[in-house]
Amino acid sequence: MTGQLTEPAPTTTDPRGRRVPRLVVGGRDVTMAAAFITLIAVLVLVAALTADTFLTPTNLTNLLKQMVTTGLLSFGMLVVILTGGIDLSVGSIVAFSGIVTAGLVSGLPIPVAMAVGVVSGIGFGLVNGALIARFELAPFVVTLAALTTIRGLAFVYSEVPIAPEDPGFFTLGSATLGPVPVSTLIMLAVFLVGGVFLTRTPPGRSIVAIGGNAETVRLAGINVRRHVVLAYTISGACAGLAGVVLASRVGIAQPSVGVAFELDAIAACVIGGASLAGGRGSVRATFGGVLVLVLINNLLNLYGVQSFWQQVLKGLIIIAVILVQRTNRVRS
Amino acid sequence: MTGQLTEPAPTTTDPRGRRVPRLVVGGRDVTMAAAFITLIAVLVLVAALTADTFLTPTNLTNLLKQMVTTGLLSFGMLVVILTGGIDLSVGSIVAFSGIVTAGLVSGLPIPVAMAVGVVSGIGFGLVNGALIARFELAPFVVTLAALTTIRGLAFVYSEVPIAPEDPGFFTLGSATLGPVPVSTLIMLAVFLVGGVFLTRTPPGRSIVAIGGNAETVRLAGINVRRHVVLAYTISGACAGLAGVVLASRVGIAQPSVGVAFELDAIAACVIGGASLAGGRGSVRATFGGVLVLVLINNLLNLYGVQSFWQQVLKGLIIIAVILVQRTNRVRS
Amino acid sequence: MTLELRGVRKDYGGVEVLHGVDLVGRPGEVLAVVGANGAGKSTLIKILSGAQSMSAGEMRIDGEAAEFRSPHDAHARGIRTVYQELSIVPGLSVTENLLMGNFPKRRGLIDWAAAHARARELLESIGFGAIDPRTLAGRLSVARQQMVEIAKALVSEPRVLVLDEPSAVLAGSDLESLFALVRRLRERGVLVIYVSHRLAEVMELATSIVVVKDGRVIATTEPARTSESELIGLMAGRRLEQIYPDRRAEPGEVRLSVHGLTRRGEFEDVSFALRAGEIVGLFGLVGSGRSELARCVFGAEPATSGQVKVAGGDVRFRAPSDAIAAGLALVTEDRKRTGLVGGMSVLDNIGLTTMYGMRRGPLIDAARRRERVGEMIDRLSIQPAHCASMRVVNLSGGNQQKAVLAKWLLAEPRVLILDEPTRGVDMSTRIAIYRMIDDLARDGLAVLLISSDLTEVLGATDRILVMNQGRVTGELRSDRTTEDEILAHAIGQAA
Amino acid sequence: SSGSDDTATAGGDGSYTIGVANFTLGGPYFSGMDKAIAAEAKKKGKIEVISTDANGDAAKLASNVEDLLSKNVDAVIISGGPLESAPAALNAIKTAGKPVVLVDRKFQTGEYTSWIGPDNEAIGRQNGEFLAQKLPDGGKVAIIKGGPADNSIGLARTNGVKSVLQSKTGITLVEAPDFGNWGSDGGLTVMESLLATDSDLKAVFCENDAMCLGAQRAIADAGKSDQIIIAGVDGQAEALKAILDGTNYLVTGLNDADVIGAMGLDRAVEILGGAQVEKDTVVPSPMITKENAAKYQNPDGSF
Ligand SMILES: Nc1ncnc2c1ncn2[C@@H]1O[C@H](COP(=O)(O)OP(=O)(O)OP(=O)(O)O)[C@@H](O)[C@H]1O
Ligand SMILES: Nc1ncnc2c1ncn2[C@@H]1O[C@H](COP(=O)(O)OP(=O)(O)OP(=O)(O)O)[C@@H](O)[C@H]1O
Ligand SMILES: [Mg+2]
Ligand SMILES: [Mg+2]
Repeated sequence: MTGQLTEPAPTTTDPRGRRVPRLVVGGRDVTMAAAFITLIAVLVLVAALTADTFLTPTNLTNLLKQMVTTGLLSFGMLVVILTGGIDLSVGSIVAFSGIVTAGLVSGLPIPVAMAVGVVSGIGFGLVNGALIARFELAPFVVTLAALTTIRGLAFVYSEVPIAPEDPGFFTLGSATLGPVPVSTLIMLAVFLVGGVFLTRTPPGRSIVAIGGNAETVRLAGINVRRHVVLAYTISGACAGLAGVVLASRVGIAQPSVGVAFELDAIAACVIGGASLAGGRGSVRATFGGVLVLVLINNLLNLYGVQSFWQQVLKGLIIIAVILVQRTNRVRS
Repeated sequence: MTGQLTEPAPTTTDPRGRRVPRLVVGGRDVTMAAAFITLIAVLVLVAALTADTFLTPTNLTNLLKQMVTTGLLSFGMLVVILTGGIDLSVGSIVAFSGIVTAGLVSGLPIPVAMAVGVVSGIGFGLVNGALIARFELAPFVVTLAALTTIRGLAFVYSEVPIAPEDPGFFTLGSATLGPVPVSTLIMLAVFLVGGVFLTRTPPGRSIVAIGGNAETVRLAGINVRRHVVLAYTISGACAGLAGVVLASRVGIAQPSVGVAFELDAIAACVIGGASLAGGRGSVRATFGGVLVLVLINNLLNLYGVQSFWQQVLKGLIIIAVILVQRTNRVRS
Repeated sequence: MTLELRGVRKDYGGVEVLHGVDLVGRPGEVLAVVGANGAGKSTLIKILSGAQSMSAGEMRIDGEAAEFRSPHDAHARGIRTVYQELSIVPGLSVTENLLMGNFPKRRGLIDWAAAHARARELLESIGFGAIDPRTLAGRLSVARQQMVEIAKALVSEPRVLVLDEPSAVLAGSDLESLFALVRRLRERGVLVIYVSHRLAEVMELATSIVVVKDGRVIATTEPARTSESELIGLMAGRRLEQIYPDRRAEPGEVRLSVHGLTRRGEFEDVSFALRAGEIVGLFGLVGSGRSELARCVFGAEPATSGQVKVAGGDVRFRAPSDAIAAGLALVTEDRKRTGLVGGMSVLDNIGLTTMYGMRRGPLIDAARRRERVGEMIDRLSIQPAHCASMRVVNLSGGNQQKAVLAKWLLAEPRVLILDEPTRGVDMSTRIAIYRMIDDLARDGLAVLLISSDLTEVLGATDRILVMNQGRVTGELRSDRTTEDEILAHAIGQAA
Repeated sequence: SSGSDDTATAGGDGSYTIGVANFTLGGPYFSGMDKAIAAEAKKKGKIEVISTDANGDAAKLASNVEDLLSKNVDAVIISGGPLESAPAALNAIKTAGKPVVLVDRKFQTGEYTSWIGPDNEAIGRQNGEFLAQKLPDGGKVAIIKGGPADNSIGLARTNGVKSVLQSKTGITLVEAPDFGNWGSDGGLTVMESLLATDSDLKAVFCENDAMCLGAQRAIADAGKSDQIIIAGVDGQAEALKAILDGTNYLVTGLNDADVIGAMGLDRAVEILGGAQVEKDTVVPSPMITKENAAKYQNPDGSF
């Protein structure tokens, strides 16, 4: 045959020719994953050794509860980011879905009210996606406009917070299965199903491929627009679900909730190695990113770091984490 | 000659083959500019005809004043967006620079204190740029972390607002030259100088080229990193300046000011046709984008639209504007 | 100046791709570097131009040791490079792409009038005067963009000009301009290092030829002392008797017919038919509208008027998916931009078109897909054999091209449109591709082969359509025509 | 406050850890409250305070309370800002069997041990009466709200003002369509818009002093300082100064974070000491005008 060289052995170089040691297990390159798991393990270890309250059951349950909203939003965000887009409207959708659900609880059965909340998220996602895919508008601006509009609509629906009386409303947010909150299980289910969706179904693979090269995908006979709409719809659905769960957990729905939630969700994806240019990102690593963010918050609280210093440190830690991530990143 | 088709006549097609009428004046394609100027003219006309207070001197002066902060931030943002980056930290820099300036006024001469404010912005911009260029980190996450950290630092510097006694502190923000506020003139000067910088100086052109294809620029022997750092530094400087001007105008510096300012700045750039992928964007059109945003806000207020309906409408109008923009956009 | 490489080695993270290369180039020489895909030519060139560092060995300029730490160092020594991948900035004007980093200035600011004038002067001086320096580079055809790249390298009067496959996207008079340019540079005493898979032009232009195989120089020769077939033999490491398979076409029923198809501004009133078992060539000069025609037939762009019929029935392809459903496949001319999803695995890429059809419940039938893709990898001998889970960008150019082919073959098309399928592909891979097209046609596939390579069009097809300025100007039998006749149609001067 | 410090408790020697859950520290009033609590704890000695900030996010407040409970605090003080209620946080505290003291904000639902705070509607009414008295001939009074619309602290203040002024003949109310976001910069822009639409304003009421200070600048810039009087709420240092200096800033209603914060901590300690305490304590909000402003200026105050 031709003078083709054999494929590189388990090492690779970064653009300036430095070596990055690689870890290959069962034919898969797990360098990134290993580095990331190490990072989380170190965080947990440091936490366990330095904050004696860290490993208490209460605190662990807290951790599980605290990752629900960011987790749900991050999965939806990942799907959108994979297409090369971004969804800034999720925080507003959380508010809208929560307030609508809380508002409907008095008239409708609770599950129906909650379903309406999720469906409202789906609806907003559909509109976002349609505008972006059909008219080829910049996702950043469309979802930024949606952020504003949907927030306004949440207030139009109710200017004041709504606290349903029915204790059934709180179940979703506060029930536990053994030591694990049901809401956490729901989020884990989303990640599991979502992982299978993205890696093993045609629409999931199409979404990843679109972020890599949309024109190639279109020429391969796949309807790019429909899949872009699907991605934003998934993000909307996740945000709608997050809104319902959050309202149920807090016990009261506020139209002003969820400001800047999108930033944490995006941060989780990027900490997990997703590229905002699309086409690269992993469900597992995004989950890792969520863990990292929640751990940072929890630790800063456990150490009793002063609020403003918390902000200072949180920013610095995120930089440190992505720096560590970077030295382990495989560049293409 | 070859069978080469002649270069496209003054029409072009969008990807789906529809024609877009083009307007060529003196060899320059001014389709976009014409459409945009029409858009703004229509907005102004509608305003003048429907809101009788629109053309009053007070309101016109308001407009001039209210575009200063968004204007300054948008120019800096444009420079960063041209490189293919984004700067989410500008709102926090506004807060930091303002509170530091106000804090220093009691001990230092006012111009020196203000210079320190601007320099603090430059410093943050430098750090952002260095992290992004040197370590090749995602601009979104670096500046998101900076947003958090710098906001924290502003509160660390002073948790409470600072209101300098010295009336000289207010001059910058409230002085006028004839009917035009000095602060507006400063912003216009930034746009003018910035326009010349981006179109007629080698570093400006390098910044635009980097957003188009960084590798090419590197191969042309231009130091890409240094120019990326320069871009973030310019954004930081603009934000620092905006912080000083805002504090001087309000007369009180607050550590909590500037939340979500980055979103308006980004929106202005994109409404002006800038591409978040980098390499495309114009100073004039960005100024147009600022005008559009300020006009929308002003009009909604003049009409007395209720706050949350304002949000709803603002989002919808932005979508409408970029839809109009899009039909006039020349795709490459 | 004399440029000398001694024992140059290069490894990418432990895998050595150059194993001690020696090379000497002298002023006024055209040094051709040939070799199979992945032999290491581009790597060699990147070392010469400072874009990559060598792991061992040395470089000497006029006898003195030199070390390049960046492209800037190479520029400073008068070495300029045109890389294999296009690297213009599409959003900037031609002038700006040319003069980037050294604009004429007046009072500290860029003097644009002077800059455009200088760019125009430069383009004219090297025979590329047809390019308007004020247009956005991204609006130019790929060929013109390539010419801009070449002009860019000549801005600062280099002493060494390195060209990595400059002709891959050129044809016709553009190619002639390039050749003339190379000759003029040689006369001026410039050392030109020229990488190409087109051996005919190598034989025509080169003063000496270096053959690279598996990261080693295995022969240094001159056009006068060798032949194309010898070179091919050296590169492939075995003798190759025949490049094009014998065609004995017995066309079957009409598979695809096009009637008066027009897309305003691109092509007009095009009619032709493709029959089962037939390979039809579509020749034309760059910009004659062939690719647009192919994309339009495939439903990727709407037509202004005209019809496409499949198996007799009228069809209207609104999107490529409609065309695929009707049995069409299109291998596009630019694999990087329209053929592959670079960041995804070979498996994902080859399985892209067929993924929806290969389901078990909502999931992709992973086992079946792996098996079918594996068969394709075998059949097209995509190297390395275990590449299914590799990212497709890590394949060499020729193998990437095969991956694109595999993707479409897996869809089992009845009509296959190939747009420049052998661009940048080495000779042995080409031969494999010609074999395969031939085999498929024998099994009843209808093939439309778009190519700018006259010998290829003549050798690999049964029938040739020629396009000129968006119109079909000739239809010729491959076994009864000549290169001159085809060219005459292509430039619209046939009797 | 009672000297329950020395009383031996179930915990032992009177040393306690008290968690503070702030809904937000992003406003001077709220950060002043947080500091006042810490200062009071320091003054008492043996009391450790752990403070958290939810950054204006109700869910994070719940998480923070959970984090505090993980750290086994003896009691929780919630500074709920504009929150209407925090059922989950209150439930968690209840489940953990700890006392909870609300400062400033009284929650509409849920069980709490004790509340100490102002009567926002009363402050508003107070301002309304003052303005009515200053505008015997009537005129246009503008209202600048902080927002967002679900902020019921602001709502209570505005309702207070309105309830008084609506019934006064000759007075028309102009509500600014846009919110001032509780900051001076917001107050400034909203006022500018108001001045453009209604040039004949006689007075302006803002839901807090920070916005008033911004509005005052806008009025000064427009050269209408002689025409428009200003009324605010809170007792922010800069506002007191402006009132004292005899500017058109005439009145504010004291909402003293220092006092409320200190009382909140004392209340928590009393409860831990086993004392029977009043459930709801309204801290009076005296009206501050030029006559009495000097008395309330506190150079050491955190707000
Ligand atoms: N950045 C890289 N990392 C790892 N391997 C690389 C890299 N660049 C090139 N290679 C490998 O080095 C070998 C030589 O590649 P090179 O691009 O020099 O080939 P070439 O002779 O120019 O081939 P072609 O004719 O296809 O352009 C190939 O096997 C390729 O896979
Ligand atoms: N991506 C593009 N952007 C702008 N113009 C283009 C682009 N692709 C093709 N064109 C222009 O469209 C016209 C027709 O090009 P087309 O690719 O159909 O011709 P072709 O005969 O296939 O030539 P080629 O050999 O370049 O593929 C040419 O003038 C070309 O410059
Ligand atoms: Mg090569
Ligand atoms: Mg073509």
